[in-house]
Parts: sequence; C-alpha cells; structure tokens
Amino acid sequence: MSNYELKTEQFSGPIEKLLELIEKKKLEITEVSLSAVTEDFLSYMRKVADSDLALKPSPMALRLLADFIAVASRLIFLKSKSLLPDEEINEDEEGELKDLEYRLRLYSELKPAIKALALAWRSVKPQYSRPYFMTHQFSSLEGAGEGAAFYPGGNVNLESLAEALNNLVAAFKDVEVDTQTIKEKVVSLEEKIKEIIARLSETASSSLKSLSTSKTRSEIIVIFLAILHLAREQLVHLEQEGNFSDIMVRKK
Amino acid sequence: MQDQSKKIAELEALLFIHGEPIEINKIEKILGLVSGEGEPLVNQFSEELRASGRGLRLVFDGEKTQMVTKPEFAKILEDFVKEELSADLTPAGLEALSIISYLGPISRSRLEYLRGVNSMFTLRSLMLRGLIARAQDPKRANAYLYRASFDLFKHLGIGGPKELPGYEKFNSLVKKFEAPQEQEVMVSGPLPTVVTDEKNAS
Amino acid sequence: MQDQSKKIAELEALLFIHGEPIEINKIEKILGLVSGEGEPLVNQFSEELRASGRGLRLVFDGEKTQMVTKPEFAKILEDFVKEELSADLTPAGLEALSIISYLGPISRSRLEYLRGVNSMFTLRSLMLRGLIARAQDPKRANAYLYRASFDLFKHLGIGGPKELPGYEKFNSLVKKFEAPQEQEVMVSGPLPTVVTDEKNAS
Repeated sequence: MSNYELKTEQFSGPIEKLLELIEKKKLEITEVSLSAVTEDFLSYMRKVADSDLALKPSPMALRLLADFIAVASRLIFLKSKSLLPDEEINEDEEGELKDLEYRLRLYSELKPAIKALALAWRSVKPQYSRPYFMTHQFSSLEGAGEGAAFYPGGNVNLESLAEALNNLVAAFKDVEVDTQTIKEKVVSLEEKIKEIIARLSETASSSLKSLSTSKTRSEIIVIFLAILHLAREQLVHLEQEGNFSDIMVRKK
Repeated sequence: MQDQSKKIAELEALLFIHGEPIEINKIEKILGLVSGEGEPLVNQFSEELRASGRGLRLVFDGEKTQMVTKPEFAKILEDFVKEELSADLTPAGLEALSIISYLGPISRSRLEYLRGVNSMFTLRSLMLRGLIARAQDPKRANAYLYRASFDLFKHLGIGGPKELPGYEKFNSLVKKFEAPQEQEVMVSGPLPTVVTDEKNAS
Repeated sequence: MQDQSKKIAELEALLFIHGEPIEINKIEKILGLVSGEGEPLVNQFSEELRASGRGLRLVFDGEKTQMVTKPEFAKILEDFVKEELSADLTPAGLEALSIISYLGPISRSRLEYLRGVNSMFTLRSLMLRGLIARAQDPKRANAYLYRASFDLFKHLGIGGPKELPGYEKFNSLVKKFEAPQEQEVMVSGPLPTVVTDEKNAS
C-alpha cells in the first residue's frame, strides 16, 4: 500500500462517523439529531481535509473527501431548511433525507459486528494449511521451475496472453476515468468560490439568501461550502444574528 | 475398510495433497461420488476430526473446504510458519472487512452504499492481503462479489463464516432490515458522490 | 484431551505443516518433550493411523519421520494431480502469466500491485506447471524474481519476450500507470480547490 492509501485508510467512512457522533450525544436517529451533529461532522471533515494528505492530495484523498462532502451536503441541506424557510422541499430531497436516516439505522445494526470482528482479530489463534501440492517440489532453487515437467494447458498462446494483458490495461483506464470525475467535481467548487469572490468585490457584502436566489439546491450547497471555505481562509467575514436567520457575507 | 470410511480416507488424502481450498463438486468428481454426496461426506469427516483428539480440522465455507491445523496448536507452530496476516487493520479496512464477512457475498456498490464512501482502495488492500476474495457476480456482467477468504477464517481460527461471532444474528438482522427496500442506490447528492467505476456499473 | 493424546495431536499438526521428513530430536524440542519421548510417540501415532481408517500414514526410518498419504490412494491422487495441472489456465492464471511474460523478471509485490490481489497461490501453480521460473532477486535478500520459462517461449513458438505481440506497447502502457500519478491537483484549506496547470486547462 502506498503512503497515500495508508493515510486515507486511517479514516472511518462518513456513515460510521456520523453514527458515532450521534451516539456520542446519546441521541436517536432523527432529523433533529442530524442537525445537532452537523457542526461536529463538518469539523471532522475538516480534519480529514487538513491531515497532511491535503497538502498534496492523492486521488484517494480527494475521493474520500468527496464522499464526506456528499454526506455533509445533506446535513447542510437540513440546516438550510431552517435558514431558508421559504425554500420548498421536493420529493427527491425528502427521499434523500429518509435514505440517510435509513442507512444510519442499518449501520447501527452492523456496528456490533464490526466490534466483534475487531475483537476476534486481536485475539487470533491462527490455523495453518499446507501449500498447494506441497510434496511436488520445483526442480531446483536457482532457476526453479525451469526444466521441470511442463503442463501449459490448452489455452496458453500468444493471443490469449496479449488479451489477458489488454484486459488488465483496460482496467487501469477505469481507475483514471474515476479519478478524472472527482477532479471535475472539485473544479465546480473552485469555480463557485471564484464567483463569490467576484461578486463580493462588486458589492462588498452579500447574504447567503441573496447568493442563493434562484439557484438549485445543489448550487446552494456548493455556495454554502464555498463560503465556509472562504471564511476559513479569512477572505470573508460571516455574521448571523439569530440561530436561523440569514448569513451575511462580508469581504475582509 | 468399509465403503464410507474408505471414502473419508480418500477425502483426507486428497485434502492433504491439495493443500488449498477445494470445491465440493471437484471432490465429488475425483472420488467418483454422486452429486450431492460430497457435502455430507465433508461434514462427517469434519465431525470425526472434531470428536477425536486430532490435530487437524476442516474449514468449510459452503462451497470449498480445506484441511488446517487446529487453532489450539498455533503457539507451537507459529515459529514454523511465516504468518503474513497479523499486521494491524486500519479503521477503513476493519469496517469494510466486517461488512464483507458478515454480509458477503456483497457487491462493491452495496458496500459503498453502506459505508457511504468509495471503497476501491480499501477493497484493493484487503485483496492484496488475501483477507477477502472476489468472484464474478452471476447476475451482472463485469461486476464482482466480495467475500471473506479462507485465509481470514484460518487466521481467525474459525471453521467458516458461520463461526464468526454473532454471525446469524447480524446477518439476519441486516437481511430483515434491507428486505423492504431493494436498493442498489448510490449516494445521489449535489456534490461529488461515491463514484461508480465502469467495471461495477451495471 | 488427555496428555498423551494431546501430544499426538500436536505431533500431527506439526508433521502436517512441515511436510518434509523431520528429525525425532527436533520434534522433541518443538513439542517440549523429554529426550527419548519422541520415538514412542511417533510409533504410537503411526500405529493409530494404521489401525484407523485414515488416509494418511507415517514413514519413519529411525531418525526422521514424515506424514504421507497411504499407498492405496496413489492412483486416485496421481490422476488428480495430472488433471489439475493439465487443465486450462484460469483467467487469474492467464492474467498473472501474461504480466510475468511481458514484464518479467518481476517481483511478487509488483505483480500483486498490478493485479490488485494476493498472488501466492497463482505463482505456485504456474511454477508447478513449468510455465514460469524464479530466481533470487539480486537486490533483495529472500525475494524472488519471476519470468517466463524457456519451455513457455518454445511452446509459444517465439525466441523471447520481445517477440510477444505488442511487447513495447504494453510495457510502456504499464510503466505509465505505475509512475506515481503526478498530482495535477493541489488543495489548500478545508476544502479541495484546484490549481489548474497547463496540462489540465482545456
């Protein structure tokens, strides 16, 4: 495993993390409790992003982050329902929230199984088997395999070998396409950030509500994430008067 | 030697020579058994090994079986055998391995749905360590199903998936849970979601 | 389990794993027996194997002992081995063989990285078939490099790896994939942003 892979493997998946946060607060799985852990989830996500993998992110790190963002966006959407009360919720959105709750419940059934396996793993008493045809030795150690009996099988020929390798190389390409998709999605966030900066340089201040006017739900969430990003980079200043009031965004 | 006990002796010799896990239907073919005769024979041999004070036992996952040393002798044998599996599991690896062990055979998309995260690299590293095995999904071309490997059972000192702690309970709980909603749904969100790779997409 | 039968079970597990003939005094050491205790134990186990309808027996020459299959099963096992080795290669076997032929000499870890699966068993089976050969890796102790055997080239009717169809093309394709994917992406802050470089700008 490469270092990149090792690092991303240190993080639990977003569903497991979300469940853990809810359980930590001793809450049931409801919309309210999801709202209650949104901040914690976002700060864990920041930890994922800030771990040194973010300095020079590997495709796997970006992917991991993308999946966290996917879950985070639903949580933010939940919050935004109260921030933007006149926003209508359509069936799809309702369905997605139900789906998230469903998965959390399902995962909570699985969690004890994960603990059980972890325990079994730590207290192992391995059983051992014999190698394949153990008593059939290779002819000699140096250059072993050479000059031994030869059983090619009926399907070994130039074409089948080239085809097998070709299939493997084709699978590599899938990985590249995968990586490319992630990059494209990340770019859309980058564009949104630039857009907000441009807009703020014209007006000096704006609000989440006005930025979100006539935008799709997906765009609103991207905008929300973009604002969070800008605030953290200290490029903008955020203000919110009450708990569910509009968020004001000011240029610094 | 009686016929049945001769067959068990042959089965033992076969498993001893082969070493690796071997399919029940292959056993039937080699020993000249009628189809369906293999599994009870394996079960009977497994029972005999357990009942008598033997040093060996069978691991059986429902399809293949393998002869291994009993876990209580791990201590004496450990110096003898290079164990490659004992390194720690990462949190992501443990999460995925548990889901695969208890719910497998399971598709990558299903696993990713449950975890909410792309699991390509986690699956890859579990396969490189030999802890999980994959096979073609009979229902979908170019898709795989993942399951716990014999090496995992051997390493945990158990005889098959059903001996995993709480296997029946978790398996049926989750199956019951999943039944009403037949979903192969991926996270569908506005922002980057779990990305399906071509190989796994139906 | 009684003490004596536990020792026999331990002896069985040891002989099963070891495979080759092993000295009595080595057995005594591993099982923690008193000197002189080993031989009677081996004799007793040997007797038990003979008396019961087991598929295995011990060979003992007074110094070393080995567990082997009973001679009456020789025929069935020989046929099995022959059939196993002369069967067509599985897709996994073919994939590994193609990588080794095109990219060899190649280490096991590089092969496994490219395939994404543990390949110990596949390598062993290709060696037994005489399709590949291995030699010490000059750069790493206790590691091997694998390459196609001369018999394989002869079988394919070519003089060496470079005559494989598309040799150059596949080699450069694989090298490109293996090169650490040079990141075109940079991230600053909590969320990924992209610094576009010339290569990416479209």
